[in-house]
Amino acid sequence: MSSDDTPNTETDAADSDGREPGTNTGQSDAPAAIERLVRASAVERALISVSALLLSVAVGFVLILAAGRMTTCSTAATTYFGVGFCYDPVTVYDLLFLGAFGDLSSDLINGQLATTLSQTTVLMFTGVAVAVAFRAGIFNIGTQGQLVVGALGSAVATLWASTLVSGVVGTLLLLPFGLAVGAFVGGVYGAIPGALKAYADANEVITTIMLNFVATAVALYLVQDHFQDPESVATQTVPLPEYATFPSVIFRARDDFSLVAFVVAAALLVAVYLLIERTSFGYDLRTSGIQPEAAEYGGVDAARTVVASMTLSGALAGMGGAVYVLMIIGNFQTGVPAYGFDGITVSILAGNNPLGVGFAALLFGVLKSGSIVVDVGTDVPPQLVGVLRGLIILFVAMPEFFRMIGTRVWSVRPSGSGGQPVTDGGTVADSRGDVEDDVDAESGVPTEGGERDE
Amino acid sequence: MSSETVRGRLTDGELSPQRVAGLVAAVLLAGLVLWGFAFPETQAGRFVAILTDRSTLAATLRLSVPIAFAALGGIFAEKSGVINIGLEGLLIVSAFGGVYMADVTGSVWMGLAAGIVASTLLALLFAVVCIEFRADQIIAGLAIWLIALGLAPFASQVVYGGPNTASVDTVDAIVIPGLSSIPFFGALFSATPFVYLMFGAVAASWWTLNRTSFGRWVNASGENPKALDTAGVNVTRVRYAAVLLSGVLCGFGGAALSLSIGQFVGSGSTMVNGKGFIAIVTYLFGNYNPVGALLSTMLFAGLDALQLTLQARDVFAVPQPLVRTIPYVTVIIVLALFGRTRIPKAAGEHYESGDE
Amino acid sequence: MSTAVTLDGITKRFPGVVANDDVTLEVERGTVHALLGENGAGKTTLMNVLYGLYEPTAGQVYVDGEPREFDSPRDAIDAGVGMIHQHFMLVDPMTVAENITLGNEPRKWGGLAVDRDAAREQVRELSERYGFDVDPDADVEDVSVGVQQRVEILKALYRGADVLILDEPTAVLTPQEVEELLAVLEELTAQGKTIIFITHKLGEAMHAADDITVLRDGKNVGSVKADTTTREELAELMVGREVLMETDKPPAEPGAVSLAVDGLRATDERGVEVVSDVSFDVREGEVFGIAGVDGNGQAELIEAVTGLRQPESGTVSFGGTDVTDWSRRRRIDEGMAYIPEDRQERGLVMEFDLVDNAILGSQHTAPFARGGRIDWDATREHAERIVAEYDVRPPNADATSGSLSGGNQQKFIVGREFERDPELVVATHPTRGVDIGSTEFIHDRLLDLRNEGRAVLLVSSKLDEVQGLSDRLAVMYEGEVMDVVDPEAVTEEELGLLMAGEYPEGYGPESEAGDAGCVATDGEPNEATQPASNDGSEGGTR
Amino acid sequence: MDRFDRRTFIKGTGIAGLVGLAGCTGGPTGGGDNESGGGEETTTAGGDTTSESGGNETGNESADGGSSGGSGSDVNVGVVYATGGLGDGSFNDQAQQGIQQAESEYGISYNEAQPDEVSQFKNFQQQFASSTDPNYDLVSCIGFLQADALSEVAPQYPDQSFQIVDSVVEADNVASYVFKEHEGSFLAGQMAGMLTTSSFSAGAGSTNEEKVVGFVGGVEGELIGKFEAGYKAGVKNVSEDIQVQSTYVGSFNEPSGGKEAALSMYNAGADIVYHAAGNTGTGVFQAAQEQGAYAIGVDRDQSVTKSSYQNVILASMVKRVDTAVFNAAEAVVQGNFEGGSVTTLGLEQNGVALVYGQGLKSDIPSDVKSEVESVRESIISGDISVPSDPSNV
Repeated sequence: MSSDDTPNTETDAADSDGREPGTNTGQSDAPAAIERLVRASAVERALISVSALLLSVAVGFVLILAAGRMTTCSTAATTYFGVGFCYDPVTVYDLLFLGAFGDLSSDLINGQLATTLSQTTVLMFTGVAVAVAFRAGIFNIGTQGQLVVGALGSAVATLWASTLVSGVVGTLLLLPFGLAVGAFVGGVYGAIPGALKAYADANEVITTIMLNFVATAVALYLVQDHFQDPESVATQTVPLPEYATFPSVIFRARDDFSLVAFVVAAALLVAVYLLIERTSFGYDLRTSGIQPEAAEYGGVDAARTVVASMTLSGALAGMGGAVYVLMIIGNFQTGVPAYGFDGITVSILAGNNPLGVGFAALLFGVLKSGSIVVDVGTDVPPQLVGVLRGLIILFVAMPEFFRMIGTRVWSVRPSGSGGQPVTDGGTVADSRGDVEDDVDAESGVPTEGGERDE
Repeated sequence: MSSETVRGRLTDGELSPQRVAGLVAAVLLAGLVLWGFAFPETQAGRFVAILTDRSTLAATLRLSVPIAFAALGGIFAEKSGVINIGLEGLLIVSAFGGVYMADVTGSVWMGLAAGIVASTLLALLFAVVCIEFRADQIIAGLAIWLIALGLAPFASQVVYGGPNTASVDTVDAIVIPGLSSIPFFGALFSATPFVYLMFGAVAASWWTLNRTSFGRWVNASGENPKALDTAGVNVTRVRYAAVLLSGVLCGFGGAALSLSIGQFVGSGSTMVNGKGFIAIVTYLFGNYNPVGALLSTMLFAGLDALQLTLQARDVFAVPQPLVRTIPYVTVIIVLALFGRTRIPKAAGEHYESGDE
Repeated sequence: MSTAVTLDGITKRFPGVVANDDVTLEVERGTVHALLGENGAGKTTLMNVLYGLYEPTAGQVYVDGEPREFDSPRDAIDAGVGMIHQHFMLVDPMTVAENITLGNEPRKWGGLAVDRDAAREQVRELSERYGFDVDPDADVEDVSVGVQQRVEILKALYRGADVLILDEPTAVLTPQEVEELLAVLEELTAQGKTIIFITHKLGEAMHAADDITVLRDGKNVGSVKADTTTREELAELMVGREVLMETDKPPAEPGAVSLAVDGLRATDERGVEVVSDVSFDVREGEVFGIAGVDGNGQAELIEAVTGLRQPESGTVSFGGTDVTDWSRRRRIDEGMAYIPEDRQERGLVMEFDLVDNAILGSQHTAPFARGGRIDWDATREHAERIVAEYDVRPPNADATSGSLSGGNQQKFIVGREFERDPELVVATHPTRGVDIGSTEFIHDRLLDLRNEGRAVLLVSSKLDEVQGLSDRLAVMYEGEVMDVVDPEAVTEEELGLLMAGEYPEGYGPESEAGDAGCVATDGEPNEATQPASNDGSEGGTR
Repeated sequence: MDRFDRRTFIKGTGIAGLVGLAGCTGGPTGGGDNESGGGEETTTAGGDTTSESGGNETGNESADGGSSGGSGSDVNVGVVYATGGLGDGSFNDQAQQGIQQAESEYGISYNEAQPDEVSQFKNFQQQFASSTDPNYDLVSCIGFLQADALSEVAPQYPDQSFQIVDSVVEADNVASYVFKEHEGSFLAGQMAGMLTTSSFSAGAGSTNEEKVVGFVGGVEGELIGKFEAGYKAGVKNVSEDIQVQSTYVGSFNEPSGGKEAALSMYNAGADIVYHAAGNTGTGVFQAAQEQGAYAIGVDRDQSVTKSSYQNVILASMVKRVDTAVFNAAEAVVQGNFEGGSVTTLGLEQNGVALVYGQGLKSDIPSDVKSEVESVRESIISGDISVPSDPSNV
């Protein structure tokens, strides 16, 4: 008799919908070698990010005009189609995107550029922190809390250590020490939700949100009751001596930007990229992020990987906190800016690629810095930048939208299969469901994905 | 996730370590309460006095309103298969929209309506993005939050010149004579209309989910959309309805929040300040059951009310910032002990009926 | 007799694929019509067209002679066409009655509430009319597969279906449940219903159907009467060439015990014991088969053996060492290869390309990794070797595994696992969804490994496969090993009884029909006599 | 740079405004008129400026220098507000009022910036300091959190005049203004202590038998601690038996938390609650109104800025940030700006004061008023020393 189960040279049609066997479908974001980096997926992803940026700028344009009609002013800032508007979007965007770089023609190292770059530096840390967790399939919303405790730990420890050494030697010793302490404290704080997830199935989205609140409150308590600077009305620690903070190279000291820190951050991005793409640990991490069942099959200790990647993520965030302390503010002060939350948006925009984080961080650094220029230079409410940020993320989340547009415009369907999210976090793989049509190609196991791990 | 297979037997067993720990915690709490009853002059006694005070229940109810509404909204969306992590954003826009319209029209109820409209419009955007354009739901939800976080203060800035709005009228409590003077539970009969609306919404949501056809469809859409599709019900339409419903419910919550204060505060993380995220926690706790969500909301809100009172009364000599962490830490502990919830199987997944 | 359904020149194209190519088909009222063909032949697509899930690219559907355009299943249902999918379209947490009435709930109070009493009553009536035995109030996730299938059929009948399409209805049933299903179908046709069922088992088609239509590569290659055709004719129609099945294998030369499982118990995700006191061993140089209907504990047993599931009690020894507490990784490192049954979930990372996938499981070991760093050149070479040697198509190691067809995915996994140079190969459903050429290739390689003196543990629900390849064959039922039998001597009927939990003459815990050196179970099997289990939980009672 | 009239109110102009363009309610007017059609109260710089104020002056005359009264000075002032933003009904609004007063009196121009993070202060300060078009004659930095940033920025721009409110920055070009909030709070405590121990009923509230009063703070810190300390000391000055309940909500932006904190106190027998919690304080007023009890406002005369709570606001501990801002601007206009100076504004300088609420001031018993006045004099004369740290009370 014949075999029951035979040729399957073509999968059931439904299964191959949108897939062109043999071509790269743009699903992989795990280029293993540099030459594989420049592939359809990376290009497509970058295109989507750029399109998202442009689209949100366009929406923002309309929003600025609309707001400009809702308010009143004595003279119109701009006129379109005979209607006067109080706010001129062109001015706003000019100030936002170009203003962030300051007047480069007269001063290459101007203060505004320094602000942009210093914001970028911290965002590189928090962005890559989120990216690492994301790649491991964990949604670390607790970067903010990890940053806060890292910053506090770093400030307190460095302050203590700065009494022991000083001068150039002090700088050489204290900076690595401060960063290490920040990384350690942040790492430990990141390990808590990691362990809760791995060993108690506690949803990390919830625990990290809660831990953010806890971090803020505990930091407030610790500073107020134990590390308060008696000289200051602000709730803050004693300022660090000059030699304990990042030295300004090329840039002016007053601008709170250090090329050293920037280089450290950039190097770290490359290191994390290599770690993820080139090492066994990175392989474990990526695998458990994309497909935990397969990771387990491949001998990955899921629980340990979860804890390890959350620790790493927290450590990176903690280093970000240390850089904030050691480069920007010079001590710990309550009311730490929301770099951690911005890190999430940076990471999403970068498609969770550590190298992409560099570019995304720069964009958000520009937005942060540029919003100050906008606030001073125009009457447009600075919250506009917050709206733009949300829109960018919204559009990045819907690659299918751009594919549709791309399809209409060029009437060529991009090679990617639809619905693949830019991130590796939640998954919306389009093949799901359709696979079920495939006769017998699947076991009886329903191919449900997207299970949130509780 | 991956650890589940291995973990399964630990967490599901009758006497898992977590269950044991939970039991111990419960016993300790019960002991504390008994101790408090027996010795009213001690710290424990004062603690119990606060715990059983009528005003604690009243505060709990008020603090519950925005969270419970958002949680109900989250239940509908997620049960239908669309994880709506943007509840916070929906609360923010409705909080602003409510005050703005109440300010313009002078009517709290018009404000409430406007809050609902604002929230529903934003939910519509979310629905289109997720359902039409197959966006990743988690990211789109975050985006919704971020947009609202910028948009509401932006609008306030345009209209009021600052992130905080003007003050508007609020509504008075509805007091049911007699019943409202019952100790402790009297708080249930002397509350704002929003509290009653909350109870009504919980009941209506429960009924809708468990007793109506639409509820069945929402369930099926989140568990096995294909089953619903093949049964001849349009999954996309059900999901749209559910997400819009989450917008409507969040609209109630956000507007209730701002209208019971009479102002929208848009600086910092706005007056919503994480309530939308707490709502996600509470409906997960409540296992997607509206009543369960209400109870866990009240647990959280109760702890929040408690910590404010504990500070004021100086019960337990703990520094005030640390007292404030009680609700958050409790959530983490409870989650770690009883962490697993059964989420709808198809939640987070895009569903496309047949071919295009 | 009149025609219930006519499909006229149906063509369905997907981007890059023609799933149905000008298929014409007539189904007589009151008959059972089998749609026979191999996987991927386009059977399901054709039926999805008839059910309104797909719109045909060309062609016309007629129901009762009327031309129909179905935009959605709703239209098909309205026209009296119902479909029972292979993977049941049931909502697990809902009850039987809720599932059956889904989308057509009887309502009361002006639509404000579902009339649950009416629903229950209607379902009970319907169930009785067709002689089904289902409890309207049971939760669907608690009833057996056979009952779930009946719920699916009732769902269609509830919607007034006159034409029932069943997609691979027997795939998940025991032989006895299959017989029950066939009786149900007979009852339905007797009451005037028309049945179309999709199958790739020609024996089943001949046994159950009145008419048989064979699809190959999306085309109708022949419609025949069941009582005038032969198996050979059908097989040739299906495959397009003559098929030879027998694999020649030299006699086994069993060596030392490689894998020993002793008194193993394991529970599933819900904490229900699904592997009950299982003991067996696998020797070097033999293929030890495990047969059974899917879902009788094989999956959990294999997970316990391979380190993916912590057993409740009992031991697993490998190469003479107790490895019960070893991690999955350590087992891999010590030479345990594993072809998992769910290749898209476990066996491959779908988003990774084949280079990445080539080291899944050996990402920490030389020569692919040194000092924590992965050597991508060596890995690429390895991937390309597997692709070449195991004929993975397209022959491109940079393709993501998600872009491969199921068969090619399987070939890649098999290649990767065999190339580990393993001591033991645990192979679960190794040829599921694989084309016939690759099936033969995989079978040959399994036997090669055995002949080289490696141990092979083979799990398959395909009887001919386990029977043909195994040197000893254990049959599992409800988490227990019923018996270990000699695959050469046992008949398909006897196997069927064992798989259903009954002992045929000459078999049983005391019998010596199997390999004398092996004790199947060390306890009494439960006295399950009913062919289908109603709940999976009684396996553990002794 | 274009000058806009940013204080604009389209209230009462229609529902359509919410969605934006549809209504086309705003836009350039060409004349700088205000559309203040709605007859409601506004949150604008409504003035309680001086004792004679009491109305709802909209305070949004055109910012066009020269078009309004005053000497038509071409002085430009950049204002960097504290985080929390405008519309807080207290601190920032009070500062804005000062600059608006300078605008109307001297015709100066100003530009505002509302940072939302501590790390932005420095950049904003630099933005203003380095700007040449227009050139800012004064940069007003509102709030103590700006001190660290300013102490770095100021030396970089030695020719730029700065002002800091609520902190001291030692630099030659910075004029520092600090307040003795504890002194003013002491008076608030004195009043509260006297009222809670007597039987008082007016407006929408009344006192009770219990000798309990409350304090609601925003976020713990030294500054808010001064309010708490002074208040507690004032209460204890009346009687040691009076209990002061104190709660920090943990945010300056959470009125629902403020409301619950205050309600918890009212329910425990408190009849007067003083807040130093920014926007959170709105909830305190709300609670007072619901409970038929009283509240004490902060920073500005909140019976004006939050006029809907006029019937429960006994008084406000006014902190004349506006005076500080106005004085600095005035000094610049008049050319006598004094860098490096520290101006301490206590009761003596009228920098802090207890201002009775618009709705209740006539009901507050004169013995209370006179006692408060005599305590005020004792503090000024140094007979009473007011602690500034709550743990010392």
